[in-house]
Amino acid sequence: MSSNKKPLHTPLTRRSMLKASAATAAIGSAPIIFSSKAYAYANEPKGSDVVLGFNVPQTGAYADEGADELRAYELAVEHLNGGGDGGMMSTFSSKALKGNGILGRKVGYVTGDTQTKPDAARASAKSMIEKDGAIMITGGSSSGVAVAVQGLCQEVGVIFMAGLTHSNDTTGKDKKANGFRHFFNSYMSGAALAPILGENYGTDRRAYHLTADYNWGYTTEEAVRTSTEAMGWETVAAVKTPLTQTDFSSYVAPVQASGADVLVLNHYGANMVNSLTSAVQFGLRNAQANGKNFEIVVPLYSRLMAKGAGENVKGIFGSTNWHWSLQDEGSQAFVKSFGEKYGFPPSQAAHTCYVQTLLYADACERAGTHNPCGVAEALEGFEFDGLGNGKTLYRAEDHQCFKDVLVVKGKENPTSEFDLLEIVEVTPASKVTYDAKIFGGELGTCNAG
Amino acid sequence: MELSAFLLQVLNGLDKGSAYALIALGLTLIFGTLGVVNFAHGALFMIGAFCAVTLQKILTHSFITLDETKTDFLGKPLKVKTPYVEEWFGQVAGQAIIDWAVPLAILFAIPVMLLIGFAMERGLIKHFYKRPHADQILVTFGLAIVLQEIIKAYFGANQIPVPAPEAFIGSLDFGTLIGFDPGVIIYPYWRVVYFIFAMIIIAAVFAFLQFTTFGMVVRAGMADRETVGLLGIDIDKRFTIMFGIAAAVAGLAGVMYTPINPPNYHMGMDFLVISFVVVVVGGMGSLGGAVLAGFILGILESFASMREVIEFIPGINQVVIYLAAIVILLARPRGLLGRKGVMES
Amino acid sequence: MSALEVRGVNKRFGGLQALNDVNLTVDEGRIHAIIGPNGAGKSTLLNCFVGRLTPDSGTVMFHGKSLLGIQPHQINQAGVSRVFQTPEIFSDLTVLENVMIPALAHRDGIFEFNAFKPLRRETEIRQRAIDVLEDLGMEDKTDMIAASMSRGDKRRLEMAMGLVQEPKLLLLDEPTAGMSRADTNNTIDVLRHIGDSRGLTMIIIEHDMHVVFSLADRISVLAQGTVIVEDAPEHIKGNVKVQEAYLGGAH
Amino acid sequence: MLGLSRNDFLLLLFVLVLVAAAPIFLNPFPEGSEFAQFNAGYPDLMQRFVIFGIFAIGFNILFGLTGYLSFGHAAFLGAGSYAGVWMLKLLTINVIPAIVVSTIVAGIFSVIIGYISLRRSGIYFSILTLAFAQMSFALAASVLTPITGGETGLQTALHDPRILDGASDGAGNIPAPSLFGLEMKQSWQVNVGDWLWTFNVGYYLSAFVLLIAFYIAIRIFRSPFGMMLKAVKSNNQRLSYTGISPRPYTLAAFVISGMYAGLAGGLMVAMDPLAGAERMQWTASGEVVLMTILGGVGTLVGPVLGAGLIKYFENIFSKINDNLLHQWFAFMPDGIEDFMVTIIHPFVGKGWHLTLGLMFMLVVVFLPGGLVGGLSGLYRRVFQRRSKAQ
Repeated sequence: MSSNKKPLHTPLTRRSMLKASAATAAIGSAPIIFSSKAYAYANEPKGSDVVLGFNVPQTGAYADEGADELRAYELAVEHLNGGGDGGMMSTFSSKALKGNGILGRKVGYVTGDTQTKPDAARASAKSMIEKDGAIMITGGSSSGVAVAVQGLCQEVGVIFMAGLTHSNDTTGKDKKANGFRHFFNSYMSGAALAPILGENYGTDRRAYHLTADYNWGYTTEEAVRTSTEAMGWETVAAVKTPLTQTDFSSYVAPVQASGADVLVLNHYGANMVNSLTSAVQFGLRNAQANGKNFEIVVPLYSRLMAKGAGENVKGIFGSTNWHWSLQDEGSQAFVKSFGEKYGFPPSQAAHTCYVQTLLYADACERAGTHNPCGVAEALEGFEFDGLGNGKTLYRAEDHQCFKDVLVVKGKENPTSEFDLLEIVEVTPASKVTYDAKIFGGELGTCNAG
Repeated sequence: MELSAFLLQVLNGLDKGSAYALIALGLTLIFGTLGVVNFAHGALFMIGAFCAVTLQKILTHSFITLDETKTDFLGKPLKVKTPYVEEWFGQVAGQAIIDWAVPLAILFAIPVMLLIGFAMERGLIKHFYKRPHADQILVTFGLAIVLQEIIKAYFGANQIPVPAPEAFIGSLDFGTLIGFDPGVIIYPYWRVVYFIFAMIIIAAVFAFLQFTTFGMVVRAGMADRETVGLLGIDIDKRFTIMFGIAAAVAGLAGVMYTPINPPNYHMGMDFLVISFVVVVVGGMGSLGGAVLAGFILGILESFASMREVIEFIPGINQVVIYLAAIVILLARPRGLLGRKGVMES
Repeated sequence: MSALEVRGVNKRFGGLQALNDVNLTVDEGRIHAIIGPNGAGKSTLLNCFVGRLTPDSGTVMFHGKSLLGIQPHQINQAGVSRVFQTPEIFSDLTVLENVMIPALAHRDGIFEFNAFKPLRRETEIRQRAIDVLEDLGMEDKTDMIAASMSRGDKRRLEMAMGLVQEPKLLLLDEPTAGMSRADTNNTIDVLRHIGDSRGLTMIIIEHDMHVVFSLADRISVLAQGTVIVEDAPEHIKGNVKVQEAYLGGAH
Repeated sequence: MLGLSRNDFLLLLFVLVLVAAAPIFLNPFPEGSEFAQFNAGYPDLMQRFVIFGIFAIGFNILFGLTGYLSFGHAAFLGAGSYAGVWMLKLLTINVIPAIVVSTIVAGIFSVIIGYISLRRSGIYFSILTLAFAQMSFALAASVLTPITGGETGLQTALHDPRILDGASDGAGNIPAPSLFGLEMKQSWQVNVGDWLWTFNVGYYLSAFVLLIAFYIAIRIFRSPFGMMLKAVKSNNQRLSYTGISPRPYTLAAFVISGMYAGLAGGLMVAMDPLAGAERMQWTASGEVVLMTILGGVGTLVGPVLGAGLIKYFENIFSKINDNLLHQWFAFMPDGIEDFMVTIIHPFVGKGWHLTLGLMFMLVVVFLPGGLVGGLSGLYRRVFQRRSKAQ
């Protein structure tokens, strides 16, 4: 946490209400003012500032991702208020943001701890909305949390800008009119990975899946299976592993004797670090099977995970939403302002959170209001560029961003402690686009509280 | 089911069982000698693991030189870190020392864990000998939270990789030794080391209690504390030392576990619940029971995670330990080798 | 008519034959004392009556119903109450509550979900408990926490807990141990009075011969796990076997 | 009055005033003041105070009275929550069926688990309950996903049948849980000078339920049944020689406390219609143990206070960040200011667990009777000193 003395944070001066109605009884006499329905929508800002709610994991297994997300948010707020070097605001294709806050209001923020638990995340989001008057909630480092908080934002009528959430469900069966996701999803990972895997490993592979036993694991396994089977791979087995598992030896050990020659680890965070560690210990990376080199695949990569797994990630394929080594103008501007402020490059979680904040602010400017329904309208179908992923579309049907997907590989000879992944392929958005209807779900209509 | 698959899971179970047994051993030792239910025991395991992390950090403590020929991610000259150890002992010897950080951490962890154990017992636990078990659970639970939060504040929440020495990377084709095809029963070298290490520690603890005068007094104290006290033997001091030893056993289990799973701050809590189940299944206060139950539950857990078993009973891998605990506790009220009347109301 | 019939009871603890073919008949409405040297098996025998121990062989019949193989609370509900030697009271509760619990058990049976009626509205039970405490001279101690009482008072509380149940058979394990002479005499009077007025059957284990001979209608002498003599008190005093048992046990 | 003694009636009255006026005194600092951060009078937190209060009151009926330490009570809260959401999905968005059914479902669940676990006592009982709860959690988060929504949790959806209300057609919004049309999230706000108070429908419904729960708890504590439970804790063995079978009593206490947990779970989803699996995890069970012990085991109001304190820490203390610290200490010279911030930093914000851990240790070491025990000890000491002086 930075310890600069001038707080970016605005002291909370204003309270708002969810739904006001006429007072029914008078208490006492003199200076009592009953609020009446003076607000057009939930938490409508009345003063000279506007409060955003950053809901990130500060404790629990994803605390480091959460800390990086928070850094990105602080940076975004600084840039929105005209501080710093402006970061990606200068490369962003939309020029609505002027560096004077949002709609002329200074941007303040409050933070909450999701603890990576849906319950706790909802509680902290609720408190930011009810107590601190947050007009938009963003953040999260797991799909369970994103889906839960998105549901809450829909109910109370504020905008939710999802952070790191990769499950198809977030903009699939659990999509909501008030929720928006910039991050990519399992389907896109599968679609982007499959051709690269085919090129490198051939199309007659036999895959063994280990899948974390929860929603994200299911959608990721499904996506990777579908896309690899379509090109000719066979799935030997898919075994579910408990989310709380730490030692994966008994799941990894039988793989080699199963007749498989590829192991797909549908794991994220600590699960992935531990299962990959086990797989490498059991010699799978150097093994031979069916006359081929045995291979390991990790559908969703993050640099922080790669750091946790250390040496083990070398040469292993996966996909990622963004990586700091991208050479486009936007990415470079972001890496520069983040790197100079904090001394290390941002993670993909930080990137998506920064971008989401900018996108929200920009939508407010273009809509000319903070009203969630206006903001949602401005975001729906919005096409933009210059935020690090090339041309991107916020699809109106499911509020999912469509953009290029990176296929990466653990770097064999890293030059620094941050240089853990190398980009193998930038899969164009057109190859990972799907019909919005395939995952079911209903957006409903936007709720302004 | 093939025999090789069966043997493979037995091996895996032994390994998991070793960790359970080592933690449960200390836990049951503390309970048997001091009558204290120590919820901070998992934290001791975690601290042991972080002894290895700390030593690795010390050994790789580096000075920074700027390499003008390369650039970092911001386009500035690359900062190159060189560990002091390499500077002092030369690159080859220095790297070898860093490579052997985990085994070296054993030497580092023993005094650290003993001291932590003594401090815990003298500073906190001894005031709770006469208090209800619920109070002991609560105060040690509080301590466990405090310890893990301190570790998190220093080391962060993510896992920290601590590799085994180069010599132990790779795996043993155990199957070929007993006449199976190659590649059927594979077992990583470090896990073999861990199992052997655990057996040595367990044997040492038993031998210590069985064959030394100190151990005899402690065992007598476990059976009847007051009488031993009446003999004019300062049993309290010995119990303090036993607490230190239990802490050291948990700590060493943690040190050696780091190459198997990169440590993080909540690994102690993850192991705590299971090791309590192990202790209770083995019988509170029974050393042999703890070891036996540790291995049995480890092997059971391994079997339950086999594909064939999960397909037959979905979710069994998630609950097998608890299910076993329920069945054993209902069939054998005092655990496998428990004594009568221990810890009942 | 006999209230309790004990036939051929044996109990071994490892190598020790604690009870060896014990036979005993306790007549209804009588006070039956069991005496004997230390380690003769008196308490073990009592434990066999209340379900704390199960004999290896033999029968214990109470009004024609076996007391073996049923739970302690069922034995109590059949009308057998026991006063323990070392006070087994509810030490966190008040004296009055300690007495009300057995009184409620007597009225309501082994379980009654009586969760909404305030305790203080249980006036009848309360009065009965106070009456018994008054009989034992403890009416001024009703609100004390049981743990804070003297040992003698705890013994009297034990007795109150037994008496309040109006059992058919009361088992007293050294009821006056630890009491002053005055309290002992008072206790004798109370037991005598209850025995006479309610025709209560009692079994008393006692070391204090003053108590035994003031109360007992009949005496069994237990030595080395077996009943060596059973007779009226006046015949016991001069009995050679009894003297042998007491003296012989000493060497 | 109400079948209570004078003191108990005053206690109930005290709790009534406490919960009724909570929106006012939980916001002691004016809006915009430096300490407004410490205000806790917003609906979500106030709802949590009373709901976890109910949970802890129920837990105390088992643990406080019988001494049986369950490490699995969160499972009943979770089971209640799932049942509640299903009622909101299938039956009606009215909260009454959800609350009633969640209590009943938790009751049935606790009969099964209690019947088996109570065959053992002491730590064996604790481990059995822990094992059942961990199994429930693990299965709810994975295999039972179709019923529980898995790790994401179970939520209401647009397409739910809601046979009594009629299903939504897919457009529009998911209806909010309500009491005969009065939505739980509805609030009235009152400004008095710089102060702002929020009176929320959901909160007052929960507070009303808390009062009933508290009233029932008093009746149980003061009943013959309650006395038997205390006797179980005091001397289980003796109770059976007194003609009472302890097991049905402990089972009844277990089921009652399980139903309290289910009631709390039902209220939770009535306030916020989401049930997450981690609600059942052993750490959640540990939390209610901590609440009870922190407040005072076996006391009537202790658990409510303990629940409030822990929830306050979790929601308010955890939000203090360095910026706020700098604001507070801004009046000091720079060096000292930074020093103060550095000292306090590890204990607030994301370090609140550390403070919580330390606080527990201090309470357990120095206040074995919990806060209520400590306060009444203090009161007695002061009172006695005064009476001596007279």
